[in-house]
Amino acid sequence: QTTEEIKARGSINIGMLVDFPPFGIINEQGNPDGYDADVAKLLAEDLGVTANIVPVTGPNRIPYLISNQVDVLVASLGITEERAKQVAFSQPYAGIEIFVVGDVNVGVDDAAGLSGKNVGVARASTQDTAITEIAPDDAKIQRFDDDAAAVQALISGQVPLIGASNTVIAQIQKVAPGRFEPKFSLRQQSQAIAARPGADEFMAYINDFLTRKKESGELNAIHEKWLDAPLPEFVAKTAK
Amino acid sequence: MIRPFGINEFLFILFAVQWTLALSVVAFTGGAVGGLLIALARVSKVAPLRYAALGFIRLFQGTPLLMQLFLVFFGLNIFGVGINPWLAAAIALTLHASVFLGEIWRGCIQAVPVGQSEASWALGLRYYDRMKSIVLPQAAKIAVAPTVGFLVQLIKGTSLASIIGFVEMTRAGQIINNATFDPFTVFGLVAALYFILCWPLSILARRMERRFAVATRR
Amino acid sequence: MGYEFNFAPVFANFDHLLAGTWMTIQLSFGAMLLGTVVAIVCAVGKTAGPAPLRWAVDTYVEIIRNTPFLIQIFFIFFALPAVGIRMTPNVAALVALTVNVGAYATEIIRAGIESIHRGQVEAGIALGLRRGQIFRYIIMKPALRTIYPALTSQFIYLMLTSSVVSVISATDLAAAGNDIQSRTFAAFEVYIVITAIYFLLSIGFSGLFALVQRRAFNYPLSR
Amino acid sequence: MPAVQMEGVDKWYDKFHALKNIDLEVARGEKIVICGPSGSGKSTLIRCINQLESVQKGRIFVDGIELTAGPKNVEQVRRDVGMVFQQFNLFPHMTVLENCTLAPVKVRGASKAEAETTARKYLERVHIPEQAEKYPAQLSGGQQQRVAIARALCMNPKIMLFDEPTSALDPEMVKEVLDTMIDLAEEGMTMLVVTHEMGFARQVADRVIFMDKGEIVETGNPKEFFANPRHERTRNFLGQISGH
Amino acid sequence: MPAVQMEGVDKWYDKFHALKNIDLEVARGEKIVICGPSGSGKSTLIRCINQLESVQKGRIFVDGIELTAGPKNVEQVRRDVGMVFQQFNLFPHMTVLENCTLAPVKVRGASKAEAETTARKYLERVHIPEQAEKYPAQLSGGQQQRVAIARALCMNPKIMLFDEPTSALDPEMVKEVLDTMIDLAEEGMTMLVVTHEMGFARQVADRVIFMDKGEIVETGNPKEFFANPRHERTRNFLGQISGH
Ligand SMILES: Nc1ncnc2c1ncn2[C@@H]1O[C@H](COP(=O)(O)OP(=O)(O)OP(=O)(O)O)[C@@H](O)[C@H]1O
Ligand SMILES: Nc1ncnc2c1ncn2[C@@H]1O[C@H](COP(=O)(O)OP(=O)(O)OP(=O)(O)O)[C@@H](O)[C@H]1O
Ligand SMILES: [Mg+2]
Ligand SMILES: [Mg+2]
Repeated sequence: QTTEEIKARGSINIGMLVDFPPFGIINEQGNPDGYDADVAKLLAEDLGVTANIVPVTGPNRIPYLISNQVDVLVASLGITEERAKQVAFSQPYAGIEIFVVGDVNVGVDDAAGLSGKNVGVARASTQDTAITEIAPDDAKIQRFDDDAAAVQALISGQVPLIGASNTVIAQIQKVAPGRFEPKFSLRQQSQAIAARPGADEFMAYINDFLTRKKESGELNAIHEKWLDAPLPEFVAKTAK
Repeated sequence: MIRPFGINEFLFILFAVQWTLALSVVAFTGGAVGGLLIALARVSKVAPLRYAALGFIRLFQGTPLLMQLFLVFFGLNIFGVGINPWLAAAIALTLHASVFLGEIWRGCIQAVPVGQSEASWALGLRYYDRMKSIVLPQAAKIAVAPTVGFLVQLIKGTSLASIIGFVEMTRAGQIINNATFDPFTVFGLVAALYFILCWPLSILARRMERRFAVATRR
Repeated sequence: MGYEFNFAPVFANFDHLLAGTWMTIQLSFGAMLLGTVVAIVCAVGKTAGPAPLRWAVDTYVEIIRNTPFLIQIFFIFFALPAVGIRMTPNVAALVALTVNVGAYATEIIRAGIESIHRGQVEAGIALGLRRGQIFRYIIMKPALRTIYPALTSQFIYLMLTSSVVSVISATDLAAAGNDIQSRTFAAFEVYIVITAIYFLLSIGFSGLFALVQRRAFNYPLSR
Repeated sequence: MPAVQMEGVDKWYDKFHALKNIDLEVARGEKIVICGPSGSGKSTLIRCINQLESVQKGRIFVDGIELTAGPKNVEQVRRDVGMVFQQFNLFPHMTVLENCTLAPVKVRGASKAEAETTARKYLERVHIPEQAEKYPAQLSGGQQQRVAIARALCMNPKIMLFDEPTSALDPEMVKEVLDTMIDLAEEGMTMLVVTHEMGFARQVADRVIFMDKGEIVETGNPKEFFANPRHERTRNFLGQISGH
Repeated sequence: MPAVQMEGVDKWYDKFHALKNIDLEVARGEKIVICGPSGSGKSTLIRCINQLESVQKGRIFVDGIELTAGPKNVEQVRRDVGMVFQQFNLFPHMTVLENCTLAPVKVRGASKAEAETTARKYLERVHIPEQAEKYPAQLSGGQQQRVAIARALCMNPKIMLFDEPTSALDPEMVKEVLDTMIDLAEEGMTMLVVTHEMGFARQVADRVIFMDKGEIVETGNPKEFFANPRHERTRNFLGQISGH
């Protein structure tokens, strides 16, 4: 995969989530939208090609990429070591902080407190990886297909705790004010644009693109638009 | 970012019906062709053809449609056969529908009395004319009811195509649910839409079955 | 395309897959037995019950048969807690599968009951047997024999349908596959292996059904 | 006390008037043959005696018990009335022995051993003791019908009803079933038999009843009935039968 | 050259030896009636002549063409051999006329108009020209069987095979079909007829063949065959038929 090929083709296939607000959503007109969508469009514009956005899901986004269905993922993909074996990551373009969230009546304030408890997560998400890593052996991790299902399990009382990002927590607070609270932070998670391994020239281009957009403040503006906050510190700094 | 379930959300799900329908049409068309071939192979005089068809049926009736879709879509791409979701869905759903329709239709062909084939042989009719003019027209009458019945199964089955990126009704519901966190409205609506689509077909199938049962009892 | 198949991570987690397989077997088997019981009760209700019961059975059967299983399981897991019925994911999966197969099997078993010649029932009545006894001793076995092929293929279909229960975090074979896949990213290898396992399961179940048929329905039929 | 007594019985199937004001008394030990054209109500008549059909008017007594008075009596009476059908109606999933022991065990509460002893006794009497372990499908039509007779006898009935017991049989099997019925008649069983086997009627019937259009048109002892039918309709009917 | 010639033909259904060393020569224009008990192989024998059943041993020639030599010959022969079945086997979804024209058009390549003319001619000959536009289900059994005969004749066969053409008919319809067959015989058609209608055999058969257990037991002209059967088995069989 090279920049030249994409330019020659005149369009780029970009995989993004559409069920991960506010990063990826379907807007009222029924089109993909959100932070990721704006970044994707910016990237296409920078390449001088049209953006062809392909909706993907959490569990199948990597298969989409490595089976050539898309050229690149702007899909809120958290950078992890395991994933780095499968795909090539750019420098961070977004970041979230993920927490263990739970019922206000459940007393948990660290990983050890998860012992014997059921914890819901979205399968194959960053939360999944993080909680699997730190949870004691006797914690029971229940994996749902997406964040909405995990949140629904929490709200309907099927699980007392879930792993969720700060953006999801904001939504939980809106749906069920006062019933749930963040218990403790799991980690700050940087998200990156991903391409197939080996496409070094293309990846160099993407990194350069992000550096330019961070410096120009354009990326920050998009972030403000969707998350009502500037790019987090750990994302805003530019890599080489 | 979370928003209430409103008219736009309703319309988004409603419009997704077109993909459910489109997938169903593709699956049914492909399945009709494949099913006919499989049914003919199953009643063939050529033993290897019969066994091949049987093996094919065992394989595709013995594995989940979900896995078939996944393997066709991602698998073929891995082997460098570029394939778009439409083609992948068409292939997987066609295979799925072919084996089920094939078995249904085989039963219908075998329900045509042997005497009909024997009379055709005795008149010197060859395979093509025998099938086209004698056996299939009679089998078709029997086949209508169970075929419509299977169509209901197929329509519901297309919901699995969401795994390869189709935003049909079920997936549309999931997406809207992620934006509204109002699962009962969303999935209630989705269920109602499927019901509206499928129920008339179910009733039609049952009516025809009954009519046929009455017609053959005498 | 240079994708290199690597089955090592799949086999490294094989115990996990086996646990999922065992759960799929339990779910399928449990739903078959419970679903058959539900279906027999509903089929009897529909053929011999009072009008409101017949109506209720009809409604149940029609709703289940005309909506996708995915939606049904979602309701059972997420909506029932609102009315105080809370189940673990695996139990909810079992209930959803039972409710689903129960509706299909109701129609099948009803057809079986109706296929029994009226004279059989009359012979039972003439011998002084009561309604329940007639059903239990005279109708049931020949009816089940008639519809056994339809019923068992519905069961195989049920087993394959159970691959959807992972959406409510039940720990069946498909869920085990998804978990391994999300940890190792060996998506194709995982799917190939679990597809093969499903295939073996359906062959196994078919064999079992054939065995049961030979044992349970071994009486001869007149031509 | 008569074995069966019908007083002014009327029966409708929806609008169709199937039995019209039937009066009939059957003494104990009496053998009655009922004949008549198809659709005349013969089956309906005998099916009313064990309430396979309920009647809308009139009263029916069996062995002094009023059938038409309530469901409790019906249960009681059914145990005492054996019935043999045209189509045998054996239970295909049970062996001959199981066919014969089911009702005694489940209805009379007999032990399995007792019931089997009785069953074997009656199978002997209908001359097929060696078929006890077979399934109905493995027997000829004549053998099946004799099993059906034995099955009814196992309940020790006081009255036996037969609805065209030989008309579904191949000709060579009719005789063996009729012989069994003749044996039974000679032992003094009360019997009502719908049949067109006029040889049988001549040999065993105490009375022959001719029905047409839901009515009992004529009744008499077989001798005068055959030699000298009083009614036009009876004559026509007998003409057809013998020409057959 | 004989119309049909069978030399040392043996046929097995799996293990079951259905035809045993059959030798038979049928001259042109000859009419042969085949009879024998059920299961004796009569149907099997005539079904071999148009290869609805294939044989394992021996040779069969029809009009000089060796059937057993390959599939090409089979196709050729089937056109020249008409067959009428016990169950008529008319095509229920086609009118009488369509039933009669299908094969001439598809197999002989006749034009539709030609085929219809021929069909109407033969329907006339079997005395039902007015039924041409009806469907089989609208006809009586006897009419259906005559359509089946006309359908076969439309292919201009050199030989006609009949497998119990009247045994599925109500008695009052048997005669009309037999009359049609007698007409045909008088016109000189070569015919092999499996039937138990001994009156027909007496009237038209040149030879009567008696089969039992897969063998041709006896063959002779009808007169001596009925008056003077040589074999015990034949005598028994004829006794049963006439007693029937
Ligand atoms: N369940 C039913 N519903 C409506 N009509 C019925 C029913 N059973 C019998 N009939 C009608 O009642 C009349 C008497 O029937 P029944 O069976 O008693 O006649 P039958 O004398 O036994 O005749 P057959 O010799 O044909 O057995 C017939 O006209 C029949 O059509
Ligand atoms: N397809 C078959 N498979 C196995 N056995 C067969 C088959 N067809 C016929 N038979 C057996 O071959 C024997 C001869 O059959 P065939 O039909 O020729 O007898 P038939 O003389 O025509 O008798 P019928 O008078 O009953 O028609 C019978 O015993 C029959 O059971
Ligand atoms: Mg009757
Ligand atoms: Mg025959």
